[in-house]
Parts: sequence; C-alpha cells; structure tokens
Amino acid sequence: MARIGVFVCHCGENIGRTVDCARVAEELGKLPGVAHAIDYKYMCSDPGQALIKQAIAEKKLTGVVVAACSPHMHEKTFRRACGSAGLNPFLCEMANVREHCSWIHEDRDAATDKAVDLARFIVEKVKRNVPLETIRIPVTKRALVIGGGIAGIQAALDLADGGAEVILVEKEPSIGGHMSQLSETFPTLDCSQCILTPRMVEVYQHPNIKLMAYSEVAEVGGYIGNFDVKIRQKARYVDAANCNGCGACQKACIVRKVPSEFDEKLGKRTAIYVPFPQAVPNIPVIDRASCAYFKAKAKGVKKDACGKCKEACSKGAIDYEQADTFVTEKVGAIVVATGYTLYSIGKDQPEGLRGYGEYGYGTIPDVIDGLQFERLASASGPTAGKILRPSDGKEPKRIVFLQCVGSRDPAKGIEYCSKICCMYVAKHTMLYRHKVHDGQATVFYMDIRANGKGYDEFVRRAIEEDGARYVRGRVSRMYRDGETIKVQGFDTLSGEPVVIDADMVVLATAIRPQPGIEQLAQKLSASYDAHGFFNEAHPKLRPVETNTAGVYLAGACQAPRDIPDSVAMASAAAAKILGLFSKAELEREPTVAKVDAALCAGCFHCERVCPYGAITRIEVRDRKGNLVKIVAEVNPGVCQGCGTCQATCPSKSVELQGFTDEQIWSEINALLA
Amino acid sequence: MNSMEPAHGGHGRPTLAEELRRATGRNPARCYQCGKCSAGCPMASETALRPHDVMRLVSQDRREELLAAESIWLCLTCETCVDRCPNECDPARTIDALREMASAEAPASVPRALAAFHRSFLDQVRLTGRLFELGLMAEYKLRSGALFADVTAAPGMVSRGKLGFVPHPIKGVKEVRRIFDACERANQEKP
Amino acid sequence: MKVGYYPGCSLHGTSREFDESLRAVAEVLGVELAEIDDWSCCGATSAHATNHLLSVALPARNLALAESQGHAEVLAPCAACYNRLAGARHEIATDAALAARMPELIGRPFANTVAVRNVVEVLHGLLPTIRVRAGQPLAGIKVACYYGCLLVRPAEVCSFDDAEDPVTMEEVVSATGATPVAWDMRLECCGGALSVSRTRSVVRLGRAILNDARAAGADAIVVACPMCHSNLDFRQSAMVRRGEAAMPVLFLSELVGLAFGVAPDRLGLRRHFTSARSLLDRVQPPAAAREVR
Amino acid sequence: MALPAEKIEAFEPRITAFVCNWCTYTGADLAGTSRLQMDPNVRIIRLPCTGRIDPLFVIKAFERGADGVIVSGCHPADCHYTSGNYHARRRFAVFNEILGFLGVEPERLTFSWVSASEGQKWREVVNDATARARRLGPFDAFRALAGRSA
Repeated sequence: MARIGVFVCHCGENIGRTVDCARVAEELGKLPGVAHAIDYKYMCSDPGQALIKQAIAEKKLTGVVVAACSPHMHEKTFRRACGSAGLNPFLCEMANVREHCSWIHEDRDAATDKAVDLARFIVEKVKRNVPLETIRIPVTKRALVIGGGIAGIQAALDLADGGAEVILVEKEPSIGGHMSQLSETFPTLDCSQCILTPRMVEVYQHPNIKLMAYSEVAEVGGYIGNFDVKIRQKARYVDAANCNGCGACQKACIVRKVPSEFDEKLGKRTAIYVPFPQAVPNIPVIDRASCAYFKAKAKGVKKDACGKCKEACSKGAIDYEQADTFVTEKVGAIVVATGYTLYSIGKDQPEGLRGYGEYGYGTIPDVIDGLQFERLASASGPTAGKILRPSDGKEPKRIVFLQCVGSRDPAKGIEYCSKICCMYVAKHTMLYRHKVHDGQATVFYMDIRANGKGYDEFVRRAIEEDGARYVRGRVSRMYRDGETIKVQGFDTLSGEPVVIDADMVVLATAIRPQPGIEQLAQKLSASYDAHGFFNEAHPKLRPVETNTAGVYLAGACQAPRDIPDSVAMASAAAAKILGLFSKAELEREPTVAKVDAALCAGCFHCERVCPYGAITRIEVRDRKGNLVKIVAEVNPGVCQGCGTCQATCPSKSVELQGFTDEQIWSEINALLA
Repeated sequence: MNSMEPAHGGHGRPTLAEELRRATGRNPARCYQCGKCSAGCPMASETALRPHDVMRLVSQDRREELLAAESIWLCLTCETCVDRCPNECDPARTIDALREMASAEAPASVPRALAAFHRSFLDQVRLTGRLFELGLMAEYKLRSGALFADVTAAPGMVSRGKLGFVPHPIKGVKEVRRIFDACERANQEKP
Repeated sequence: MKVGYYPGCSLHGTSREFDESLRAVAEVLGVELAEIDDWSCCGATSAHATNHLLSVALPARNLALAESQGHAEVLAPCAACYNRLAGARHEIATDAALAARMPELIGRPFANTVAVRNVVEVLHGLLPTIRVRAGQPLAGIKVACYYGCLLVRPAEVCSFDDAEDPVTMEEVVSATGATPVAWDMRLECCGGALSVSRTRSVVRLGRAILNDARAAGADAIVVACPMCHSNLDFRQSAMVRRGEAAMPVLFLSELVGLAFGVAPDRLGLRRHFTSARSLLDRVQPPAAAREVR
Repeated sequence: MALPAEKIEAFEPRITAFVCNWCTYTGADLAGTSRLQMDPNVRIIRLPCTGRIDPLFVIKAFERGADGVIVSGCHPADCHYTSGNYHARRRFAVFNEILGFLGVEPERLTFSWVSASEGQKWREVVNDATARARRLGPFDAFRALAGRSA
C-alpha cells in the first residue's frame, strides 16, 4: 500500500489568497494511500523542506506530492530534498496550483476545487511512480573532426590545445579547404595563404592531432561519449611513411595536362600530384583516372606500362598495389565541418535545381565563377596573380560581376542568400583595380548585404576609392558578340535598360552544401534542411549543436558562412566539446524509453518516428542460440525522452519512464473524483 | 473590421495586389524589384512603365495610375519576363489582368488603336467562328481611324492570294457565340 | 501516321503558304493531317488581352472537338494557336475548379485528354525520315533558326524543348542538309502582338533580328510562326535600309519541302513579300528521282 | 444539440488538457505569471511532448467525464524534440475522423499550438474550448454506457 505525503504550499499569499489550502490538504488527506497531508506558508523555504524530510522519515512515505508552483520552478528543489531524506527523487512530483490555478482564477471555491483536482491527479500518478536512477554514460575524451578546411582546422586546434585528442578527417589529399584557394580575404585584404598555412602546419605537428587526409567517414555507430567511427583511407599509391616530399615523381610524370582542381580547372597538374606547394601533408597522390600506368593496366597492357614516377623515387615510396584501408576509431564527440561547394550554371543540375540558359548554361568563354577569379588573382595561381582571360590570355579591361547567381532565385531552386558574395565581389573589384589600373569593374546586384565589422566600409571603399560601378538590377541575358560578352541588364535606380560590353564576366554563384552531405547526415542521424545544409539544434540558443547529442557543427555545412563566422562556430563547437569532456561521466535524466523485449513484435514503427535514431534492432535468441525474433531496443544515451515511440507502438511494448501509460491512465482515471 | 476579410488599402475595397493575386493565382508581393523582367523586356525602351514598374505600382496600390497607363497595352505577351523572373512572379499575366480591369473600369483609357484591334478581332470571331483577316483589317481601320496607315498591304495581299474570300460562318458558330456570352457574363458577375 | 490538324485562321489566310507547304511535306513523310471538323478561332492575343476566361474557353472548344473526333494529339502549326491551345490545356490541367467549369462553359463534354504539338516538335519526331528523304539541294545553305517567343514560352507550357537554349529547330534544319548558324536573337520577340496597331515597334524589333541573322552569315531565316513570318517578311521593306540585302524568310515546312525537292510554287514561296529568289538560286536542281508526284 | 440558455448558465463543463512540457505547459505558466484570468474548467495533464499523446488518452478522458479535451504543443518546426508534434498532428488528423464515428462531436476536441511565449493564446484556447463545451452541453454518452456496464 502506498504511503503518499501531500504538502500544500500557500506561497505566502500567492496561492492562499484564492485557494483554500487547508481544505485542499484536508480533501487530499481523505484519499486512499495518502498517509500525510498538510499545508504550510512556504514549502520551498528551509523549514518547509524540513517538514517534508521529517514526514518522509516519520511516516515512512513512499511518495511525495507538493502542491505549489510550477514544476519548472521548484521540482529540482523538492526532489533534492526527498533525495537527502533517503527517498528516491523520482518519487516526488509537483501539482501546479499557482501558475495554473490561483493566479488565473478569482472564484475561491472554483479555484480550490481545481487545486484539489490537480493535486489528486498527481497523487494518483505518484502512486505508480517507481524509483529511477540517473543515467551515467562514460565519455571517451577524443573528438572526430570531419573536414579540414578553416572550420575543421580551427576546431581541431582548439580541441587539441584544450587537451583533447583529435582525429581530423579530410577527403582531399591536403587540408586547407577553400580558404587555401583564396587570394586575399575581406575586409582586411590580408593574404589568405599567409594566415592559413601556419595553422595547417600546426595541425600537422600537434601531438594531440591525428591527421587523416585523403580519407572519408564510412560508418558511424554509438552515441554521445561513445561513437565508433569507421574511416576509409583512400589509396594514395604512395607510401606516406617513406615519402619525403621531394617532388621528383611529379617532375618525372609524363601526364602533365590534367586540369587542376585546386586551380579550378584554370591550371594544369600532373597525374601524380600534390594539390598545391604548401599542401599538408606534403605527400603526393596518384590520380588513377589520368595516370598512364593505371590506364595501360586497365587496357590489359602487361609490361611497359609507364612507371616513370616509381623509377624517379629514390625512397621506393611509389606503390601501385596500394588499396583502400579501413580503421575504426572510438570518439566521444564529432564536429562536422564539411564546408561548401559552388552552384554552377550548367544545364545538368542535381534534382530540384535549374541552370541559367539565359546566361548560356556556362558555355560562353570567359564567364567564370568567384573561385576561379580567386585563382586568377592569387599570386600562387595559374597566371601568377595576373588577371588574364582564360580563353586567349588577354588582360580584360571591362569585367562585369553578377551577384545572386543561383542565390535568392527560387525559380532556379535556391531561395536563400549566400551571404558572402556581396563581400567577395567588392573584394574582387578592388583586387582587379589594383592589378589592372585602367580596368573598369561593373557589378550587378540586388541588395548589398555587408553586415559585419568593417564590412560596409569595405564595400564603400570599393565604390568610392576603387571605382567599381554598382548597378542595381539583375541581368536578364548574356551572349557572345565576337570577343566581347554582351550583358543585358536593367539599372533599376536610373530606370534604364543597360547593355554592357564585357571582356570577362564573373558570376557570384550560390553556396551549396558539399555533395554527399545527406549520406553523411544519415550516418550521423543528424537532420538537414531542404537544401542539404545541416540543421542546428536551435537557431538561437544551440547554434553549433545538432539534435543528435555529441554531434556539432562548424562552418558552411550549416549555412553559407564566411571565414570569421566559420572560425567562431569552430571555436564554439570545440568549447562545447571540451565542456563535455571535462566530466568523467555524463549524467542524464532517466526519463527515457525502455522496450519490453517479450512484448515487442518487431514492427519498428518506433524506429521510423524516433527523431534521434535512438532505436536499434537486437536479436533475441533462445538457449540453443536459434534466432527467435528481432526486437527494438532504446539506446538510453541517445533517447531524449519525447515518448513519440510509445504513442506509436501498436503492441504497447515501449514505455517512457516517468510517463508510463499506467501513470497517465491513473491521472485520467482521477478525473472523476 | 473583420480580420478574415482580405487586406484593404484603407479605402474600403481590396487592394489591387489582393485582387490580382486572386485573378492570377500569383502573389504580386513576391516581386523584389530586381528588374530582370525589364532587362529582358523587348518593349522596355519604348514604354513609360516597365514590367518591374508595373509590379511596383501594384504593390503601392496605385490603381488609377496603372489602369490609365498606356504601357500595359504595349506588352507583347512574349513571356520572357515570366520565364526569367527569379522569384516566380508573372508580370505578363499581371499585365493581362490589368488590361481586363482597365477595359471594365476605365474603357476610355484603352488606346484607341488597340481597343479597335481587339474589338474587331473578337467581333469577327463571334460573327463567323473564325478570324477573317481582310474583314479584320477593314473593320480595324474604320474603328481606329487609321484608314491609310497600312494602305500598301491589302493589294499585295490579294494578289498573293493571301486574304482569300469572305468565309461562311462555321457550323458551330452559335456555339462560339454562346461561349462569348457565357465568358462575358462570368466576368460581369465577378465581385 | 495520322494526327489531328488545327490549321487556325492564319493558315487559311495570310499564311496560306505555311498550310500548303506543310501539307506537301506531310505527304512525303507519310503523315495524314486530319483537320479538326468545324474548328473555331483560338482567340489569340485579343481574347488573352481582354477576357482571360474567354482565352481559355475558345481553345477548349477546339480541344473538345478534337477529343470527340478521336484524336490523341493535335498539331497546331501556328505558334500563336499552339501557345493558346497548349496554354489552355495546361491551365485547365492545373486548376481543378476551372476544369469543372469548362464543359458547361463550352457546351460540350471535355476531359482535356488531347496533347498539343507544334510543327517543330512534330518534324523533330520524324528526323530519321527527313534525313532519308532529303537530298542534297540545300547543301551549303546557311539558315538562322528563329524561334521567337510563343513557341518556347512559358517553359512550363511549351516543355518540348529548353526555353533558353532550344535545339529542335536546328536539328530539323541539319536533317534537311542545310546548316544552322549560331546567332543571338533567335529567342527575342519580333513584336507580333503589335503588328497591326503599332508598326514602329515591330520595325525596331524586326530590324535587330534581321541584322543579327545577316551578321551571322545566314542566307535565310526560318520560322514556325505566321506572325513572325508576316512581320519579318511583309514588313521587311520597312526594316531594311538602302544597300542592305533582302533576307528571305521561310517557314520551316517550306525549307523541308525544298529539301524534299518539292516545287517552290507548291510550297507557296511565290506568296512571300520578300523574294526568296536569292535562296532558290542556290538550291541545287532537284534530281529527277526525287521529284515528288 | 445546443442547450437552452438557462441550462448553459448552470452547466460547468469539465475539460482535460494534454499539453507538452516545453511549449504549452510553459505558455500556461506564463499566463499565470501574467495573471491572465480565464475559465477555471480546464485541468492540465503534463506530458513531455505531444508526440507522447496516445489518442486513447483522449477517449479515456471522455469516458472519465470530460466534456471537452485540449491537445496542445509546440508550433510546427519548434518542437523541443524536433518532430514529435508532426507525428501528433498526423495522428490527430486521422483521429478527428474516428471521433465522429465514436459519437463524439469533433468540436469537443481542440488541437492547437501554443508556444512558451503565448500566454494570451493559451487563455483564448481555454476560454474557447470552455465556451464550446458549454454550448454543446454535458457529454454523457460514455457515462451512460459506463453506468450500464457497471
């Protein structure tokens, strides 16, 4: 038989003024199973709490109901009090007779009746409460960072400096990401490589960081504090342990005209290559698709396949037989920093997007995108920093820049603003003027969004000091007329149609998430938006977390981000993880779901509705080891306690602890006094 | 004011934008004035109001000004603006709807030549079920007063066998007349 | 192959040669053009500009006729008719309320089942046959394919080709043995809707088109729209300046007919205002074996 | 079946509200701290999420004497648990039709979104549901049934 104690609080006059607290205590005291019922001026005060503790000891209470304010206010207080008196804290609950009763009603009788009802429901519930234990989860103090651009680099360094071990996975042969391709950065015009490459070297040399370049995340299992990550290391065909980065193999390579990814196809590279001279690690890879050796082998040539790089290597590091390898690492937290890719205006588009036929679907020569312009403007680029047209190597005297290509264009499939284009276009016009003094830059824009420190001043400088001509309007059409490109737009400020003759056109194309992001998100059970950007857990208060505990976000994988934003997010994610790692164990409320394997029919409706991917499938075997059935199991480390699984379960075999069907039913049953 | 009723422009009737939204199924407020429509409009160099100006005036509820504007009658309905609009507005359809409203509310503002052309055209179709181009020209010239404007045309047309003879009405001409009547009635019944 | 045929008013009047050449070409291609019995005008620009409901109902009557006469698809060679018929079909298909109103409005049962095709689309579907039947008479002739607007826009209605980068007409021209040229104005509007009421706009727009075709080295412009044709052909004398050569403007079906060796008179070429003589002089004499009965 | 005016006056409907802990419960708290006076007929049962609400709870509430039921949670896209409210919405869209089949007037069930900042809206939901139940009169179909079987 239950022995419940009911404690009715007056909250000074806050409750007592409208609710007859003595009557509430008296009525509740009459209920079967209630062993003790009193009212008191301030239940949350020390003497009030003492009354509860005393009653637990003296009346041997099996449950406590405090009829007072909102549980959001004082549930923790009263549970702690019960705990210190030796009663399991989860046997204590509150009835909200202040916010939900005394404060919103004036009729004393009606309010008192209601308070009695509310307290009665909770008494009936607490009779069915069972002791619960706080969940403790061990934490592996290692972090995985996915993506080695500036966001990933920053997160890895912050974590490593904070004492955590870090595994940094980068799919390209070198870390550095898009930032390593940039010429100079806004709004300070400092050289991108000059500020980035020291950070890259730091990553390489940091004792706490294990760098895995040319690798990808294959599988993710486990949960916060306890992830198991399987990583695929792609075959470089170069033995990293032996290679000393001398570059002889590249000099010997006979395939010299492969379009360079790093130079955005404006420059060439060899088949065995490092993407750029400052690459980290400085170990080449063989691009199988263009390598003469592998091509010959694929055709069935038995001997005399190329092999020039192997001959040239004094360390014997070239290994044509190398294969992909897999390693599994245990980590406690994951940072996703996979960055972005640029929308292209071509005819072939991923589902949901359309190209720009009115701009020639990318077939007009000398129409390039922003990253290509960065390579032209970069001192380490294919033109050594000279602005030259790709088609004929001439210096363009008239460049037109188009903002919002793809962005803010629902008709092409992207309605969002790509955020960084206004700034980098202004930067491009400046770099152009600094390099081509008699050149004229014209920018077509819709709005200037320069909302950062020093940003608007920067755009103004492009216009006021560096002579960029800004035309407010979108371009309707672009076509070739001999060597010039006709750009047909409208100046909405002067109200006139304009056709500008350009030698080169630079498109500020939209920022999109990396291809394959959905598959990665699914591996992490993290959610993503309609465009494939990762969703943050809360747009304001949890901007670098995902709704999967232990998975964090940094940089442009979450939305278009510039460098300062990406770095700030990375540091924030690192700080969150260091906070997580500061504890030996994670403590969680035991309000999680639990499956009764005997009842579970294995329909997995719960698996489908669970927002957290907390449901796993386990095999039930008989004593001989024969498979009996496959049932659902809830991972308490992942479950957040929403209870959607329970409401969905047809066989009623999953229960949310603290809110079991029995508990709710008894509350409802108490409706009729 | 009942909050369930459509937005009003403070003058006791639905705003122009609201009316056009109902007529065209597209929300004129989507226009963010990028000017791409006007940049590609073949008539932009001739008209006082370009497509984006029309959308702007719609959003500002400047009804009288729009319905009296000659510009709405100069749209060629080439639909370039529709295809290139980044934000899925439909300036051409909006202009069509404005023309319909202008014909009903401010018939005097319809340019005489155009009104004459459309009237002659539709009268021909109502009369015979098909368009008889010689008849159209004759009627158009009488109505517009542009009697000698295209005087070179007809003789050459006839000698090239292009204008044919006055046709008999099609069998279903009554059916066609009923369609005209029904559509006109439906237009008048509109609130 | 049999297809429902909606010639429209222009092909019975000012664009008679479009009809004539199309029938001649269809004969060679073995396509039977079954004219929709008792078809009526689609309402074209005038209904469109003055009464939206009428601009849907008039085409709907014709689609209903085609439906009741057992046609699964109907060819509307006139680009304006095509645009109105296809546009009405699309609007009715995407607006259930409008669809429900239609039968009562037009006084006929109507299920909106008939597909609307234009002449480029239909000829494009017969490319292999055209390649086989075309001789060499057009070898070396350079042609500017002019789409205009009604054929390709709006994209959601005219989805047979890419509205900003169409290729179908060029592919048909290539199949005839002529060479399509690359030029910029092929999708710009010629001003058809204002052809009668505001001639000066039409002259300005038409002149730009002619100039660009000429600059691209075209011997002729090929169109698939009676309004484009009458603008560029009939009004060309007002568009060209002294010393500028005349630019023959042909219907696509006329060009295909020439490739098949059909006599120019049967194709209605003598009806043009701008002489096609400069072009015809360059057409190789058709081989006797290719002469069509 | 509306009640005559004098009976409406006398009848105090009993309404049960199933609300989520994060949005509506907190919104109701806000109504309290803002001292927004409302009808005293609603009794709240707190659950973590609307996703936890089994439609059977609603039937059970009617069976146990409720004259009206409110189900309320976070606005779409604001769910504390990401998607629980979507599952609830889907579930109750279907359930609404079943209610009629069971003989419960659909107006007796109110499904609404009330966020933690919408104390005012919570008051409207409470007062509206109370007024509706008052107009419909006591719901005694189940009670009669229960009485017979007891």
